[in-house]
Amino acid sequence: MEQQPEQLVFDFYKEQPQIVAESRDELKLTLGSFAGPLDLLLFLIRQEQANIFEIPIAKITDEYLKYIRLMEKLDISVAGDFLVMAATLIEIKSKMLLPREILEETEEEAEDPLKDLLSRLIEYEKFKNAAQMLWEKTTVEQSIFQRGKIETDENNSEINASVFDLLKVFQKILTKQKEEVQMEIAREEMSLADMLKNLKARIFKTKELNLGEFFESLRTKQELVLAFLAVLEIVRTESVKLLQTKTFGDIVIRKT
Amino acid sequence: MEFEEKQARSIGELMSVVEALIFVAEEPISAKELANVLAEDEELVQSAAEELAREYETREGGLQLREIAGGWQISTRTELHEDVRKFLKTRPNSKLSLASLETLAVIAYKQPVTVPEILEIRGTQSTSAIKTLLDKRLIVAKGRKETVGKPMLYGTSKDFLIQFGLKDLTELPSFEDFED
Amino acid sequence: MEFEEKQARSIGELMSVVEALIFVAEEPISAKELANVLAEDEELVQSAAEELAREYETREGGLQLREIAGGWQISTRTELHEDVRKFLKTRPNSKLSLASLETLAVIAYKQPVTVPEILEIRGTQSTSAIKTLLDKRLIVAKGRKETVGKPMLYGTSKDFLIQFGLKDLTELPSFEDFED
Repeated sequence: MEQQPEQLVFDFYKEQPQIVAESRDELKLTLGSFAGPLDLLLFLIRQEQANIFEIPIAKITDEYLKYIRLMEKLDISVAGDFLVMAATLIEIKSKMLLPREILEETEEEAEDPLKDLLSRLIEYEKFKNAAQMLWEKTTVEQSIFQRGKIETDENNSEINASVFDLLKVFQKILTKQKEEVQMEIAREEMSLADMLKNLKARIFKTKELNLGEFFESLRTKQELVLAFLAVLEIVRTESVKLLQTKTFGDIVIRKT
Repeated sequence: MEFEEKQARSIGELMSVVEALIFVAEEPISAKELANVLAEDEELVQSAAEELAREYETREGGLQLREIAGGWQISTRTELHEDVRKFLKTRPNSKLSLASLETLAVIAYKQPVTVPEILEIRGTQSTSAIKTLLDKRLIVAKGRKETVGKPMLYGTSKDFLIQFGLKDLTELPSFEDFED
Repeated sequence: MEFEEKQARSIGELMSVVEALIFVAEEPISAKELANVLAEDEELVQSAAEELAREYETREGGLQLREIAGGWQISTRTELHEDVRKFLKTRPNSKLSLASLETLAVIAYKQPVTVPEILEIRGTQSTSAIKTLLDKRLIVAKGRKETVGKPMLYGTSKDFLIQFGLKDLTELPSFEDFED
């Protein structure tokens, strides 16, 4: 349920999940999107108009399981979290059925899962109310508009990127690269003759070629090796000179 | 900052130049930043902005001047949203899903907080909601927690304050008020 | 345009909404366009805008409302240009292009890395992007790699950490942070 796409228009009140029986013959329900198992549980409790501290746990558990089964039947994938909650509810319910004495004997110091669940529900409901408050605030803010762009806006903004933009951009590059590598594998590999032809064409076109730049433009190790061999070959066979104007400076290949 | 000869501005002149700079700034701008540029006293600038805001209020024109996300900003008045929206051809759109709003509420009140902690409170995975909130720049990473797995800590951003119309985080209603 | 029931706006209301629309418009907006959106009479809108301009004039605030290139526009008052220009100079001017952002991402996640390696990953030349990043001090040279041509190695700088709000590089988010 978590994976549902964001709704474009969303009304906090109108879009509250609803479970409605629609036809008599067939049990057909429409399910709103519950934000999670606690949300569903809270909904069921509120539907019973029960006080959170006096939950009719057996009934609520049955209802909860009914909806889970229904979701499965309707082929709505039930997230694991919903099933975990179902297990918790069943556990609590079965414990409540045991005679009190046995419970007290065996679990005197143990945690009370019901108490745990209740305090989580109470805490969760507060956040749900906070979410509603945020929704109201953003609704008001959406009625307020900023000025249109003015001339001076250009060239006047801070670095408008976060580390997550970096991550996102990097992820995209990697995906693109993977696709390209696959395409490249399909492509025929370059031969020494091709590389020699390529190198000659570039030297004769510009009379001079910066070797560093030439090597940088190559994409694979294989090409780099071929290029190196091609340079040796061309220096041996053609009228070209290798020049380096200063120590560790760029090496330039020049037609003489 | 370099030393600068202070031209004595009258309060009216100060209000004018403050209004101009708030208009030009692309984001809410604080009295401190304004005071720096104008080589004026910060408190004086703040009271000029406040006086200006009152003037906007009294005028009842199409605009309002508000303090938001720690700075001053001019915007249109809420009541005019229908006409403005019609003109801009925008809809009240891309609101957050229930899951995202809940996650945002947890982050706003528990920050800095980790994904496992959010899971514990919401009882469900919040990964896609967190991605959405990061995409919308409503939350930011606030380092890593020194526990097993060093999970990322999240908190709300300046954009959060802007989009929810808050001057700062203390303007959020107290969490205890949400008890039914 | 669709037919619309005309709500009778008072001249004051008309002035307000006209002000709001001029404010949000990206370019000078004509009385005709305004009248269209508001389903009001063009001449009435024009006189509302003129009245508003007079109001701005009398107010002597930081802004002016002018008819320019056949449309109405709000801008800062000419007399305040000196302060406005000074203010704009204090604003950082460092928006990154997508190319620079991509290059920075590769360097951040693959550092130390050479130009040919960045080329290999991005599939395009990054020379000018690298220059930009060096200019903005977001990256620094980290020696040379012991391979053909001894290419320069690049990594992110201390300024990078500050600008992106990171304590150290381990705080960079990883893909695992987003895996369910």
